[in-house]
Amino acid sequence: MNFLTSYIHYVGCFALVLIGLYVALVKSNLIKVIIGINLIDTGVNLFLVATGYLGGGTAPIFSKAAEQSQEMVDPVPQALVLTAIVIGVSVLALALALAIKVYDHNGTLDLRKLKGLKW
Amino acid sequence: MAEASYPLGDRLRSFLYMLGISFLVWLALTASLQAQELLVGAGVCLALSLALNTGYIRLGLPPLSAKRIVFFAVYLVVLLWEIIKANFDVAYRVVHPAMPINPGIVVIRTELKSDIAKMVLANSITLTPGTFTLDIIGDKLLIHWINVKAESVEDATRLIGERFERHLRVIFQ
Amino acid sequence: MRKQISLLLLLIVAAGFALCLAGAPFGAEGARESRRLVKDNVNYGRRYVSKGLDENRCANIVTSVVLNYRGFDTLGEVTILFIAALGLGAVLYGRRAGASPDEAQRPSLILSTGCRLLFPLIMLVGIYIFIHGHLSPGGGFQGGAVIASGFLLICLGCRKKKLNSVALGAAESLSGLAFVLLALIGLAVGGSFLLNFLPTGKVYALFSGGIIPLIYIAIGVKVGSELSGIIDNLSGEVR
Amino acid sequence: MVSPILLIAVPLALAFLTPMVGLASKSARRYMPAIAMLFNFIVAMSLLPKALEAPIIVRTAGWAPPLSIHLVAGPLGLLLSSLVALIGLLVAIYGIDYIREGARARYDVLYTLLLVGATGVVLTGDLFNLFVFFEVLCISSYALVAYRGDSAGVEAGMKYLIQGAIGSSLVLIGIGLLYGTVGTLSMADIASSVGSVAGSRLFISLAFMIAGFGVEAAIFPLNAWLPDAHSSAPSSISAVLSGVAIKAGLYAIARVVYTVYGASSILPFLAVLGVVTLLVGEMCAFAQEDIKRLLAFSSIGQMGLILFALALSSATGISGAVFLIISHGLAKALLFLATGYMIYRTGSRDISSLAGMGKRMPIMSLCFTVGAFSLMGLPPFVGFASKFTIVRAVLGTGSTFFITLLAIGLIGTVIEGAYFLRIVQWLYFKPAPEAMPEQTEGRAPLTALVPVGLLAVLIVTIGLLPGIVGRALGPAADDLLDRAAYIQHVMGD
Repeated sequence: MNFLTSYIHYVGCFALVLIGLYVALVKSNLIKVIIGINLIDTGVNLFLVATGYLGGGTAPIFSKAAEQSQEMVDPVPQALVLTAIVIGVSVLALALALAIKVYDHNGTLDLRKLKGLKW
Repeated sequence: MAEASYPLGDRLRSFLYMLGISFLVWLALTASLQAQELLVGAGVCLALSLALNTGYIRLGLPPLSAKRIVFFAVYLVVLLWEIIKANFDVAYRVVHPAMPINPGIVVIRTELKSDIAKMVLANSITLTPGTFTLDIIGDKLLIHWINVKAESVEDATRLIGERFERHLRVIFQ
Repeated sequence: MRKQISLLLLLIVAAGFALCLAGAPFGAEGARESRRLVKDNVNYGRRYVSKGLDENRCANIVTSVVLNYRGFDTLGEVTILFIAALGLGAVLYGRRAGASPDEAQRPSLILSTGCRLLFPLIMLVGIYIFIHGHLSPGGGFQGGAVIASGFLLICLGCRKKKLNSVALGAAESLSGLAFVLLALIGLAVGGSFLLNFLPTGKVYALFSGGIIPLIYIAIGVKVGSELSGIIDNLSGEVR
Repeated sequence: MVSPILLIAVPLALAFLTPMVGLASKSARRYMPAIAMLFNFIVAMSLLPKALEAPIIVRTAGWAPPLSIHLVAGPLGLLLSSLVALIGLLVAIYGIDYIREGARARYDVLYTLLLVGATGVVLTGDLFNLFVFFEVLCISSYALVAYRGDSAGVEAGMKYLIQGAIGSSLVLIGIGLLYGTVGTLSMADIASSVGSVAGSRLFISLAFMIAGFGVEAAIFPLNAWLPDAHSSAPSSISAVLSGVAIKAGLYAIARVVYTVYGASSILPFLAVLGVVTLLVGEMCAFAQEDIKRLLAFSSIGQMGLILFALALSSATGISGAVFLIISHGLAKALLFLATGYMIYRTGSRDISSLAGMGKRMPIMSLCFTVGAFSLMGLPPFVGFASKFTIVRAVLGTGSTFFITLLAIGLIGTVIEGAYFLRIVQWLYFKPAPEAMPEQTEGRAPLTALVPVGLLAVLIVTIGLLPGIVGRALGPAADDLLDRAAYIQHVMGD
């Protein structure tokens, strides 16, 4: 029980990673596989943000109005996530372009029918 | 795009409109009157308006005058009032056990000429619950109406369009 | 068969996660519980929060980390987006989208007029976001994405318009170059790549943070043009 | 003094500049990758002597190492980045005329960025930065594999992308777990503080990272993408993918295992994996009729051998591994480049279509033979020197475990000899079929002959005088093995 209460956010993002992994490994539609990869990405990004989380912490942005004494969450994972999101978007864009091209060549996105994509 | 074909006066008006609107938006975004913010904002808005000034020409924005601004303010109030009224009307129809609706598509006519005026009219009609503008074709608006009260073009125009259009005519023509 | 193997794999991964999180403290929260944050060098996040404001005069610590302490990552990240845009173009090269823009159904007047009205304002919001990246949440990537959404609106709402791909490519290249050059000036002036060589100004003012806002502007332009290029390539003919 | 960061910054700037150059002159644009790599090669070589004494630490943004991202241009890093630049330069020259169709402008930029990624991977001293450059490398190779846009290429690229993207996510999870545990990302800083952390969490993050980097390094169960990707890409890309890109994955594994974790307990496992990879790769290669697929499978085999040597954990073993990285890089680049024009000439990728090539393309065939013999490990070529070092290292460990593995691994090398000899036989001892369509555009231009010839000359020269690189191998091995020195150099005082 204690495990769940203090780690609930980690459990959530790992569940997302596992769902994504399942989708990417099992589904036979190329677009679904790409969605699966994107789910993994999202899960990992959430996980990174969660590592920097502090109970009651504010966003690491100073401003004249804000209370300066308040504790701030760790800014490093947020910076990492910014990078990771962009990387994820890039991979996604490229994957979709390739999927378009695969469809152009074969007229299908079913992995079972694509000889070059079996593994 | 045939940019050179637009008369200079139109371009200038479009430019000034864009400058004014974007600067107002900038002020709203920054919510500050510091010199640095104003300076950068003015620079950005100027650059944007210089680069994109042909974009507003085809909208058909009318020359600015005090009367138009006042009427526009009045119009906003009218619109708000119509929205509130229509909200209650639709809520009544939804809650009523018999659901007294009579949905259908009607056509209304508008005398407005410029694109922007037609768009404002169409969006005002869409914003009022119960009516929804599907498309504009020439001077006719295709409207989906939750409770069709009149099927002829004239009656529908009177019921749906006229309450907005009489203000818009002053503002945009 | 494939399903069973996949499930087995998932089980292994899940067990790994569970093992990892069980027991000892984890993450910033765990570090706080175990009071390891007291030492400055254990968790760099702590240190950036406590000293970052003085070192870069940049109110947004995340921006400070993204563009200064870990600015080199950001250079790589911008490069990756650049690669994605180029790669997309390379993969789709010579391809024509289904219907040519002329044959496509003309958008409704409401849509096209609204697009024209809103486009400059969307640009303005995007620019606002990346100019204020060092003061408020947001920055070059977010602002760039907003700008690209403006171009997406144009593609959807005014189907006849074609984006000027040469200008987009030029903006992309020049802003990338600007980033590298700004970083290299730091190397030339102070012997360190990405050095914040400009005066950092007063905290909370628009002109503060030294080169940080300048880099963010370059990134904003770059990301905006790259994402727009991606949209352009996906929606039309690729040359 | 020149800063090693220029090795990344300047090619990057040139890559950004390339589209602008293309606007001015289309033909000038083709030379941009070669210019960038020439610059890199000169700079890396000029920095190497200094790095052999002590690693050059480059700070970014003016902060001392653990605070901001830093580069560690040690002997290993600079040696590998000169290799990257050398192969990159030669392949870039080859590519000037070889690439004829497709989005030429994008090819030049992507090609440069792929090599920038590889250079960044071997030079960086920060774990997350390693990941970022790794992604630069991977994403540009996904795009380049599919560059021709034909069905096989696109599907291979898609397959590569799916597996690579999952692998990258695993790496990122590993990094996240590590950051959550130790609160820092600098490799040296992590290395200095992992000692105090419980084992299981470290093991899992290490497992994630090895699995993730292993996809790019084509270690046995994760290598399904490689044969398709390497064989469907344009030959110039196959050359850099085989010669450079997969090595970056291996380097990342080695760096993480040795420097970051100091996990010597996992090494026997890696050695077994290496030998299995070797056997699988060589056996599959033996069965291939398609020359490029054969070369791709042979790369898997060689990667297995390198991994095995890296896992020996002795100075000789690692120098042997680094030496093999160099010799395989040169030889495989040579083979793919030579194959590229042979395929243009015959219009087919079947090994049988190479019959009589020895007469029709004498220089290419000769160079191909040099590369093949080098890979087989025949003296006097460089392959022999590197494989011999590895054998010596295994015998030096005196452990029955490693010697048994080596004995199994030698079977793989024998198979390798068999199939390469078969190709050489086709090249020289089979008569050319009579009515051979003579395709004039298949004639190799000077821009192809020069790089291929240079690679062959290098293979022979280094094979005869292993001392040329031998001087750098010892420090390179120490760079990986000596954690304490690494930490001390980076963290300073």
